[in-house]
Amino acid sequence: MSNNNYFSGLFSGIKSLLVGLGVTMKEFFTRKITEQYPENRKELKMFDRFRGRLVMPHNENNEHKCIGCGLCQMACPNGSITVTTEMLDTEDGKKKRSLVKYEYDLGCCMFCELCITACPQGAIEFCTDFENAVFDRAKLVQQLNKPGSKVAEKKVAPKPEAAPAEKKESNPETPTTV
Amino acid sequence: MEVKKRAKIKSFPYEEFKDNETYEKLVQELNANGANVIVTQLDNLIDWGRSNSLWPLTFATSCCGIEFMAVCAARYDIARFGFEVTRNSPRQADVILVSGTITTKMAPVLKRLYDQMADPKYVVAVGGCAISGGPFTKSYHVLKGVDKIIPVDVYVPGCPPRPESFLYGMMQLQRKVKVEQFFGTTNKKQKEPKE
Amino acid sequence: MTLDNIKTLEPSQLRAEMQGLKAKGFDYLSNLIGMDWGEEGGLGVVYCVENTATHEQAWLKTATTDRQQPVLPTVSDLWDIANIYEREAYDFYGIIFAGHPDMRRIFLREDWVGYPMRKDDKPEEQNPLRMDNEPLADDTTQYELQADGTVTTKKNVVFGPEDYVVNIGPQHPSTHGVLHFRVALDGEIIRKIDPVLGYIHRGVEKLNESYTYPQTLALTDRLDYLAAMQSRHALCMCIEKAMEIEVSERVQVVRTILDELQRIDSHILFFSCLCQDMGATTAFLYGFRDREKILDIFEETCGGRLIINYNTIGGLMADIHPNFQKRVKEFIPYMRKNIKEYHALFTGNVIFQNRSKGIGPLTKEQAVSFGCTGGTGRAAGWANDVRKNHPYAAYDKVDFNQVLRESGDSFDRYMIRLDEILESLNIIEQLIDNIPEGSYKEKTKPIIKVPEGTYYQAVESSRGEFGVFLESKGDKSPYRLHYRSTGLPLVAAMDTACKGFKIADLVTIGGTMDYIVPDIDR
Amino acid sequence: MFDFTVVTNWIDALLLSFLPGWAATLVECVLVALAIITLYAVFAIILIYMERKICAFFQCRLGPNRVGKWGSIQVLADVLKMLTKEIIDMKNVDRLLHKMAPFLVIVASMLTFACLPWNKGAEVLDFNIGIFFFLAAGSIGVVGILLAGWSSNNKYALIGAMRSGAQIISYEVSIGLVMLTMIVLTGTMSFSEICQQQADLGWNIFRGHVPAVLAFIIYLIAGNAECNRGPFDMPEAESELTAGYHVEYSGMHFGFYYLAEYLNLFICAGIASTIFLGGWAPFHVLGLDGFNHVMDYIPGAVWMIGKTFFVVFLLMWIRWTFPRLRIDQLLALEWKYLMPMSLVLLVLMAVCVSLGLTL
Repeated sequence: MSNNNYFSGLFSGIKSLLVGLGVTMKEFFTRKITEQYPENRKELKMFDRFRGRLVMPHNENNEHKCIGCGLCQMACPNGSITVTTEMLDTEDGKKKRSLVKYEYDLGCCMFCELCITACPQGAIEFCTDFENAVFDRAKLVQQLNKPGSKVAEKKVAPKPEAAPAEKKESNPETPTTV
Repeated sequence: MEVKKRAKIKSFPYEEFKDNETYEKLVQELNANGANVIVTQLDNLIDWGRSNSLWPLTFATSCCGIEFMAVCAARYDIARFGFEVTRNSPRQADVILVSGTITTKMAPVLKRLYDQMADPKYVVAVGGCAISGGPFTKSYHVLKGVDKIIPVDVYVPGCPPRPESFLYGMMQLQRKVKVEQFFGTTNKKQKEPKE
Repeated sequence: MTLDNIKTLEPSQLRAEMQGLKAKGFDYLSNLIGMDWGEEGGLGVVYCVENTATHEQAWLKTATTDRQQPVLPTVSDLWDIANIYEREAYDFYGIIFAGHPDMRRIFLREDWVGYPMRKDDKPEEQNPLRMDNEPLADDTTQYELQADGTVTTKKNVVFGPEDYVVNIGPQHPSTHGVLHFRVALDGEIIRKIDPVLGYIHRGVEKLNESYTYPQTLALTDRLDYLAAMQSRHALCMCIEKAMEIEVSERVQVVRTILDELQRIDSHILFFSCLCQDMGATTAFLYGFRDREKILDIFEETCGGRLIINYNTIGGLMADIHPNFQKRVKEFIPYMRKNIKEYHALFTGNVIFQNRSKGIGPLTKEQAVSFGCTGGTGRAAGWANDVRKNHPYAAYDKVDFNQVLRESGDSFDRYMIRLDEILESLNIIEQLIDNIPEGSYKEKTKPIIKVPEGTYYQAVESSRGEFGVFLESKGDKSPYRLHYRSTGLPLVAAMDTACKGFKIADLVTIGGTMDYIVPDIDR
Repeated sequence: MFDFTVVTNWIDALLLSFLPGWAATLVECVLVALAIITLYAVFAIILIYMERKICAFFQCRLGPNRVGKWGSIQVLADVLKMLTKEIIDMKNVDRLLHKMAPFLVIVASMLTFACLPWNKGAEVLDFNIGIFFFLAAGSIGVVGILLAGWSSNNKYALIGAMRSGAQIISYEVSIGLVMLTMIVLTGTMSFSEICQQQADLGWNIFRGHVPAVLAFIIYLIAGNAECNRGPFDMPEAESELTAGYHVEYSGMHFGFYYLAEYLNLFICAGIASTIFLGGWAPFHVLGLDGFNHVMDYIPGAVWMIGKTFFVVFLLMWIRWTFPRLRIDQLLALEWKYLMPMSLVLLVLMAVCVSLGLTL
């Protein structure tokens, strides 16, 4: 190494270090970008497309839209959804499927939205709640239909964004593997 | 039975925490034998120290690890809780955040890491993979939940959980640490995994 | 791309044909895919070789019906990368490659029973969870096929008794996940690296065979989570082409923009992690600060930060969010400004320069032979950008440069990534104001069945060529769905790149190679 | 300037009034030891808190702010936790050495800590070869590190310890030479006299002008390397060696290393302020008597601690900006740049002093 190199290398090196120091010093005085959770819980709002956990919306009469067809269960890649149904006799003597229990394992869910796209009724959706940590594994298996709830009687048109256009209005009597 | 100790977390009301039933049960178990006043005070002090100084082990196998990095980074800044001192040596860490899929090949390694940690040690299963195998439950090479090999204190679901969920999970863990007894049974605990 | 002209060869003809192709300039082995065609088709391998000058591809396949001891000739002496690909095929299918110097398992434990990807194998029954420490042999077996058809074996040494072997990984902060290097050291100098993979092998390819097509999509996000958009884009494109679905212009453009955002995201993370590994923690946080902006864009439109779940067969899950264009337009100048900060803080730093220039160089020949695509290959001067060579989506409509460098050392690999961020910003800038109107999703049947055939689609993911190889028998699940990992060749090249350098350089080289372990192990 | 000997003499007289001479000395020793240990712990806690906050601010985030106001008692929580954490006994380690190593490190750092002159008349260890003693005591620390690496029976620890040995021994050369340079200027090795001189004649960094400023910079670099702090944190080098020589230590044993790291930083900065920035000597400007008078009202201890924290801040700024060096570059930096330069400085300073060119 020539002497020239030795000194020019030294000075350019020192200069580069000083430039770096300048950058960090500037940053030292800029406003910090930290968002303070949980202090900001009141203001904190997730993006509405954020997938926090699966819910089944109920209306004020404790009614949901799930007819227990089990398409979501079939669509789920790793079995996070278990739909239990029973056959009931309706007034006009026909058999009708009715939802007993809609179990959803949050600890297994991969948030792929296949269940929601598969649902012909728009009965399930993702909410933006993210505070889900628990102490007990069993608590992650949630029952989505509230106790005593029943399916909404009136045929509700599926919500446009929840059920994609190409899904035909599927027949509730379609036999499923449930 | 009256709950003797109930952890307070700054800026987060007790009632708004999830899974308070399990928590109350846990508190009752820990307080079943009772304790005298001085010991309780000392316990409170030590628990306060421990709960505010949970140094995580840098352990990440997949996607959740990236989110963990995001939690450590400027926007979410886990340092606010005092947890930013991530230790690379299991001997010096207090909590192992199992973030990511644990395969059957990795399982003995994880167990060894857990064994290498000094008591008191805590485990947080982060994300679907660590809780139950998540997206890969049906795979031949994936452990279906780390609670099969090591005891888990807190489960943080998500795939991957967003940074706030991480912080929420850490606060749940803080609550758990805050009710432990140093002068009781739990210091040198050798918790057994389920099954 | 439909592969209707795969050339079928007898195992005995294979070597001559391959040598001929290699001589003709097909110097890049992009795929070597183990296959199980059942009792009749036998166990075999599909090869894809590419000519790096003309970008012409040749597809070949060979098979043997002997399921007890399937032996095929090796090509590991022709292409360096074949070494590790053949070990993968051995691991999953039990195909023995005669003449291969190192026939060990690569992903599964050495005491694993059976070959999980064979259609008749029951991996879970034979392999209960083993909690004892994993055996790691210091020697390996080489199989030779004799003229009379018998197979002889020979022992090769991986590490001798005189080697000072340090295990770096599987739990180590700078391996970027659970990667395990067994490193033979001479003082601080690296003599040999033996990568042990599979600590995050999740059996994605096997899972795919039991999943329906929409379900397989979900797993691509989790392979290389910093190329989630691109991987999923590749699979969607592959299925769409197989089913002859034409997606709208709008979808093409949106996919392109999101792919590029994902690339920026990945490169920022690359920068951050490299800084972290080299001890500049502050630069790490600056990178993450900027990355959050992209994640916000992703989350608002797609609903996920890391696992994005946006592309779907026939289009997109949902239309772009109304704020999307605004946010992206804010991001472009912001990022350009911050790149300058990165350069001032880290690139120019004399310590970094000394630690990266001339460290871990890969020549162009080595890069091609190891199949190191992406930034690593381009740093060595290999123009391997799939976006240029085999354009897809809206890439033929935009004007961008393929960033190339000469020396292929760590510094070049680093600079390539930072320059690509700027290129990606250019691409996005050209497209963001011109998103055409149209439907965001084509109509598809409720149950998706891909017509019988073999298909391949490659995209330029964040760290190289990500390929999807799909063989369908016309069912609703794929018969075989193989992903060309972008990271596996990079890990394979680590030994060559690191030899003679120091342990501290291993961190630099590993960092600049930019591999993601779940993508390697799949 | 307030002379702290007033206090010490008063205590001495008080004790002698009802105790025999040997007992009084004993009590005084205990008192001093307690004071030193308390100060040691307090400064360690302050420094750790300071580092965490400063590093956060450089990194555009907030740092600890949930434990106590502004996170001020965060480190107390850490200490409490560390004290109640299990100390793991391992198989196949050299028990005695393994347990002894952290104590060696902490003893070395306490001995050097005791060398710092806090105020006029408030020096704990003060004798005519003070600097010499400081260098010697400081070198015990490296033994602790080497033993830790050797006894842990861990390859990472061993490599870390080897690096550390090479690094600390090399950098001691320039530290020694730089200190020698300053001794040429001051003509004494006693810390108290060095400080007194600076109070009378002006700070050494001004008196010695060019060679002193350069010596100061070299001292900062070499001192930083002595403390094993970034960008010279090779022995720990998180991303390469997980935690380096203390990879197998847990609980309070690890805590000792952790404390010693920060205290060494403080000591390094403290010595820098003593030798170059005047120690407890206030800032005086020649000719501005009013100003000088006001400066004199600020107690010496405040000056000393203030200067030390200023240097600490400089070192933290450096640490949180630069990437880590590689071991060979580190040694090249020492032997090719710092050592020759400090030799030149030594000669330069000798010439300046003999020709009377100092201010």
